[in-house]
Amino acid sequence: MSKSMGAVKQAIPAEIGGYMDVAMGSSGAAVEAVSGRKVLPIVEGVVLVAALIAPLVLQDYLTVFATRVIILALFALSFDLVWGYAGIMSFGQALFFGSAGYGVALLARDLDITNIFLVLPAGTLIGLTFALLLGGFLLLGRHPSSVIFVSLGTLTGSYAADRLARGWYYLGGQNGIPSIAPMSLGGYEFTEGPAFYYLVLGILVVVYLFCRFLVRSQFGLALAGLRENEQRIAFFGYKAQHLKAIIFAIGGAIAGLAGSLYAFHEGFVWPNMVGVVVSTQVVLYVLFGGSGTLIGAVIGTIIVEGVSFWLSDNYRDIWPIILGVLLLLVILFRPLGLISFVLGERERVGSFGAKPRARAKEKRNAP
Amino acid sequence: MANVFVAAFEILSFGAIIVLIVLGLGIIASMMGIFNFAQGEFVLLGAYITYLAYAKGLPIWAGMVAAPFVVGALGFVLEALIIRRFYAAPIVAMLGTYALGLIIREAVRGLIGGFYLTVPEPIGGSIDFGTIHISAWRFTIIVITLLVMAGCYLLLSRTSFGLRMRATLENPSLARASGISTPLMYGATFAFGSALAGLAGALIVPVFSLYADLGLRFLIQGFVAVMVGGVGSFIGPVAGAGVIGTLSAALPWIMAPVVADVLVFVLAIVFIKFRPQGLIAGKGV
Amino acid sequence: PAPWANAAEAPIKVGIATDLTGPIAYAGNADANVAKMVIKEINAAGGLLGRPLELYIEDTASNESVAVGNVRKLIQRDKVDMVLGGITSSMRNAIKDPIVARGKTLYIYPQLYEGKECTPYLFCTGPTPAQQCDEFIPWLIKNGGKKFALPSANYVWPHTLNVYARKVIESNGGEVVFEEYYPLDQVDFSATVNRIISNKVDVVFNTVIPPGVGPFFKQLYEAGFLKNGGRLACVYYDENTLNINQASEIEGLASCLDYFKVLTKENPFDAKIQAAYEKDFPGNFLFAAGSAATGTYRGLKLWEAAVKEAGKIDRESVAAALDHAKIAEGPGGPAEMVPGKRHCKMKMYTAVAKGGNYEIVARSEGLVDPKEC
Amino acid sequence: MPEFLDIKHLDAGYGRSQVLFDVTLGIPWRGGVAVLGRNGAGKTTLMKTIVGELPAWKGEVAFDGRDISRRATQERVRAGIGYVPQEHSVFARLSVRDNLAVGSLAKKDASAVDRVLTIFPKLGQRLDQPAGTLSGGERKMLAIGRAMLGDPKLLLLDEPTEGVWIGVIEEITERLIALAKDIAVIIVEQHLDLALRVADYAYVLDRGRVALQGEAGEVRSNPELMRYLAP
Amino acid sequence: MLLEAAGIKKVFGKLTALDGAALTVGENEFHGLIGPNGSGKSTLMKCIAGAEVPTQGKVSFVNTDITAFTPTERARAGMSLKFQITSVLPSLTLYDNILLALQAQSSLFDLVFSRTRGALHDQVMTMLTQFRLANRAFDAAAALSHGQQQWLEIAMALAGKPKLLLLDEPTGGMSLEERRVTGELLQPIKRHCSLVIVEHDLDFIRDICDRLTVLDQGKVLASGTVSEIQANQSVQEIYLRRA
Ligand SMILES: Nc1ncnc2c1ncn2[C@@H]1O[C@H](COP(=O)(O)OP(=O)(O)OP(=O)(O)O)[C@@H](O)[C@H]1O
Ligand SMILES: Nc1ncnc2c1ncn2[C@@H]1O[C@H](COP(=O)(O)OP(=O)(O)OP(=O)(O)O)[C@@H](O)[C@H]1O
Ligand SMILES: [Mg+2]
Ligand SMILES: [Mg+2]
Repeated sequence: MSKSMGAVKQAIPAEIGGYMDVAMGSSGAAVEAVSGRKVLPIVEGVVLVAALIAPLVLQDYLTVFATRVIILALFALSFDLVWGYAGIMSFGQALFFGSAGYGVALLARDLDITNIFLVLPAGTLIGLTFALLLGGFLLLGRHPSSVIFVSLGTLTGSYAADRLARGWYYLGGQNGIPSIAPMSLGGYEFTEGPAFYYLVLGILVVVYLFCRFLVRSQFGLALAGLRENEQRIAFFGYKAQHLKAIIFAIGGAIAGLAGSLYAFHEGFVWPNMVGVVVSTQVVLYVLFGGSGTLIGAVIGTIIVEGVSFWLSDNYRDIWPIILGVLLLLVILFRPLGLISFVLGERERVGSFGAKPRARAKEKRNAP
Repeated sequence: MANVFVAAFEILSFGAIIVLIVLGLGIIASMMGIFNFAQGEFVLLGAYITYLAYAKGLPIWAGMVAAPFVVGALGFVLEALIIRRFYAAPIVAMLGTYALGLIIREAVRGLIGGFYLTVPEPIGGSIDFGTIHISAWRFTIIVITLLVMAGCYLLLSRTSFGLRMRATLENPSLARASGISTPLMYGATFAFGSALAGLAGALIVPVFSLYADLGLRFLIQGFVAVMVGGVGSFIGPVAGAGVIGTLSAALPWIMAPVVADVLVFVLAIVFIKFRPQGLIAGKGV
Repeated sequence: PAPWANAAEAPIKVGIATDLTGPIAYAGNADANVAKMVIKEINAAGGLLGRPLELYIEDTASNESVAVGNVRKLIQRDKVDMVLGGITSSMRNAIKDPIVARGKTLYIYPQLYEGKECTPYLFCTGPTPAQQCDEFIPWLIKNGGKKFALPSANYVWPHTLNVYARKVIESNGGEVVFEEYYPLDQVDFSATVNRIISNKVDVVFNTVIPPGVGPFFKQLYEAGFLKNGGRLACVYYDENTLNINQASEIEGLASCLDYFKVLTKENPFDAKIQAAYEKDFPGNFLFAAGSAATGTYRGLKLWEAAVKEAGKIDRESVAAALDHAKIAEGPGGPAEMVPGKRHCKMKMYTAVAKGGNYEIVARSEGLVDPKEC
Repeated sequence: MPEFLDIKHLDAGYGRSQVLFDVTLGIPWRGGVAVLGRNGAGKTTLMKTIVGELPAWKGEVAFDGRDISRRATQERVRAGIGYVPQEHSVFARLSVRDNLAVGSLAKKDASAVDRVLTIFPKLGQRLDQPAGTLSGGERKMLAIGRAMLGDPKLLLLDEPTEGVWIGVIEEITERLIALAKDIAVIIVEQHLDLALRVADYAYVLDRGRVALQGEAGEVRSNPELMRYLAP
Repeated sequence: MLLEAAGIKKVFGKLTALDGAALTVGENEFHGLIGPNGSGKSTLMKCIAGAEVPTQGKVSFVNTDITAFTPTERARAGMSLKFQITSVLPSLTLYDNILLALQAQSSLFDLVFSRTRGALHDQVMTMLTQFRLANRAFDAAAALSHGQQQWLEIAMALAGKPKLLLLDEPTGGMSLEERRVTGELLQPIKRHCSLVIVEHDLDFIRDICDRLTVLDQGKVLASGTVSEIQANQSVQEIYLRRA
């Protein structure tokens, strides 16, 4: 274990050794969890339990706030899947989030469709479609596209969408679409509150498990290879670009799902929701929490949102500055995110082979 | 005829402004591999310093001269304290510089109270040719931009500074093994890029007035320009900026501005898709 | 602390949701200051219904999603009896549902805006297009000329305002040479300036907003628009925006608002509130009409009157009283709600920039009708 | 008299894993020294520690009588150590010309570049090509040429002939033999014959420890040697 | 013939790196590719594997014209390349590096539902044991020395069970003894696989190859059995020529 950590460090020039030291210097506990994934499930469990009891202990308005955070966590998950696992820097993830939001808002406004079984699939589909289109354009083609190209491509896409939404009268222009009717199921209306909370928590858990299954499978290994060196794995015979497009589309779909929930929960959509602001925000959540762990995305969202909420209450005039400083500190000293306090690099990357126990035996038997 | 002349001048002058803003961004992106999201705020600082000089009753040009030095020095310090840790991870760098930019921007917003403040130009008024009026200050900007461009080009191509800089970015450990002091090079490059941003801010503040989002306004345009021009050289981003700047000033002459606005970005991204190496492939300076 | 007649009773809670941070923080902070001033004043005079007023201020941060969260704090945690705030229309749109529909609370929107907001329990106390155009445009035609250009930022307010303005221009014998929309942050206007100059436009009725408006006016100036006798007009221009350009670049710019600071010279009540404000809040955040500060003052005072009349604080009763509330004195003069319309009649002033200050050049006869809903 | 490069009881490694254990070796002012050992023995690690890319955990590295173990790499290089790394030995995106220019940054001697080009005429035909697109052998030539341009007093070569054509290896060997008459050369090399032609003295590493050392001829004929080189 | 590359020309700007080079490899044949530095050996390998697109010429593999195939398609047709510059996936473990190579051709469904996982475990470990890397199986690949990485690369190239294995200087940085071992490891694959190998070590080549092709300045100087080549006049000349 310790050897491998050193290795990563060595791959980086000594000058920034300081940076990596911090990055790699995981706590002793994490080092123990070498081959298995021992820490992650604990963290996941703790977060889940906390999420389950939250509405019981929180005041009403905080439950509503928590619902919003859970929806955003779902959104963050979509980004983590794409960036943390496939190495595709989607700086325009809000495009899928927001367009789905607009889509369901229009359904509700113009067609009076608010049935949960119609609007959520519709939102998911919108996210998926947009991601397929944009991903197809950016990711497929003769030459593998560089990370920077994809990041600026998606950023520009979302920037352009934002401006389009602002300029397009049918979408309410700058003002967006207000007063969206609540999501419904038969006669029941999902207004914000505990019911809505448990609904989105349920969705989050299902999607989380789905993502977890996906990234721990051999497909996840292929993604890990992709992230390291796309060209190399193409030479093995992987259809690297297709894999990327697939994961990008899945990410888009999840973002779309989150976007439609968000639209109904907040009751309005507005151009920022497809734009750079929200796109950057989701990147912040994930990097803050720690990318490539799924749970890091959730934790990052909770903490960033929670801290901003608290700061804006207590340091009214200068909270953006404080938030900036906090972000900077975390990025400086925990470039792998808060999760790296408890999680070692090796466990984060994980391994995709045999079960840990078999491995340990292997290690002993090896010459 | 007169109309065409005015149009050409106006379009050119906006192109020059974008070039000026992108110069520093491009140098940092090309030479150091960092897309500096705080670059806009360096521009803002340059503008703010100029404003300060004006508000304190000093001659405006004094502020303009001071701006690049102050911002460059700040860049040097920030590089040593912060940016240095990011070279291995360009994406983390984007976020780190984003946070840095946020801090600077909000601090300046606090300082200027969120207002839009005017700073007069040292050379005001217009140059008149019969019925045609062109802005004297915009003309000055074009001239200074050309001079700065030429200066940068010479610095990077004719001195060993450029070579050291490129070697350092390319392979820092080998650069050290060749006797280059990489920390110094990183610091100097970043400071240089920041100083250019400071200068840009100082020169454009009379045109756009001072406000906290002044730099942010040009940031994405700047990134797109860098990509269109091609990362990896000095010339690339400059060419890209020229194209993007002129295009965004020229398109509104022939179509609805709202459409033109989106079109510029769409065109740019399609262009990059089919010519990923950019207008000028990353060769030489 | 003032001696309360009914000190045992819980205070009445007033919620303010406004942009304390972000690009228009200067306006939001001014609004918050005005609220503090008014509440202090009311409390000093013994509170309302014998109960003290308690102020809850939340930041909307020019970010609708943050705003909704914070507004919910006001409604659900602090359980305020009324919310006043929101500056941009998009902000009003975002927060009105959580306040009025889902939050069942009274909402007062203080900013000048495009009109057409007819949601029950939502009261508007800033000027509407009718109030800003009906007297202003004829004045412009007389003091500028008949050929208008309507360069605009591309969002709802300019679009809606222009529809109204065009109607007034044309019915007064004027002509709109062009009406054009730009992205909100466009900063290069060479094409527009060229159209204005080559079409010999007399009046530029501008709804371009910062950051574009500064470079736009500058480019116009440099192209000789003012020198050739052109007239700039801009209905959101107040004391805050005077500094965007050098005085010479906007010499003669005309604006029409419910209050200008110069009124303090002639109007003792205005002088009083202006002085009170400046005493409590010296510094950058001005008491000005364009940033909703006057609307905030007026809104709170109208609401005070309504509460007094209703004698209760529940939404229904206050709304019923607010429907026809009146105040005899406010910034720029008296104001009264138009019954059933939830908009407010007020006096309007036309002012012209001269050497970096405004001069009042015209004023409405009486209170101008908002003509909404 | 102290050695030119004096390494005493050196421990070094990566992160937490130690690779070198108590390595002691001395390099004379002139002449070649070979470092041998099987894959993973720690040869590259030793080189990196000498040049300062890796910190020494323990022990002492003295160069020209001064302790350099705390100095930054570039300072060591400026003090007269030249290094040809095993991997990533050229600036891939810089042209061949610029690579050579980096090598001669310290001095303004234009003729030095010409001398390198006469040793490796192949490079002369590739001057404007990015070094990353050179063939494997050409890259090695460039790396050696670049290090020589710095006029080092001590030259570290980590497998300089890997992937180099036999004819050129011969050329390089002769150059190195000539060079070793004036300066100190440490060579890590799998071609035993070549290494021992250049070197007068040899060290054999085994799992990070010095297992064998002695005059080149002695080491060559030591029956143990093959055991340490076999995988 | 398993592989036929004919008339391959590759031009980089002003430089013609390959000028009508040709290479044919039969079933179960070990073919050596030799020549001075810069003669175009790696370029030819890349053209065959699809890493470079030849300016002119045709490559056919198992009687199919694959000139227009992408690297992925070529790999799926049964080719596997080890680059001259090692390119393992540094932050993955050795185990995962091999596993990744092993199931490159599984369907998406198989990947997602991991049905192959258990069965592959033994293969991975055998592979690692063969190449003496088993005790490092769960270290990150970046922690290997240069020579060890070479071995890992060879193992990865072999893992996909290719019909044709292309090795570009696999023994770089290995000692004589290590080379011998590598040669021994390669011998058994002859049963199911052909091999093209670029090497500068003639003894090594002689030991394992059936036929040789000699490149010089982008052209084929000679091609034939090992003894034919050894006897060839012009080949001897270039071996005497310097640089
Ligand atoms: N970056 C690294 N992180 C951790 N361990 C490493 C790293 N690099 C090398 N090692 C380990 O250190 C030991 C020595 O490696 P080194 O590169 O010095 O060997 P070497 O003698 O140069 O071998 P070769 O002949 O293969 O180049 C090896 O066991 C290797 O696995
Ligand atoms: N992308 C490229 N651009 C320009 N020239 C190139 C490029 N790639 C290779 N070359 C040149 O083509 C020639 C052939 O290169 P190649 O790598 O095929 O040689 P090689 O026979 O493998 O040599 P070596 O034995 O040194 O590895 C070299 O002179 C090299 O400089
Ligand atoms: Mg080595
Ligand atoms: Mg080669």
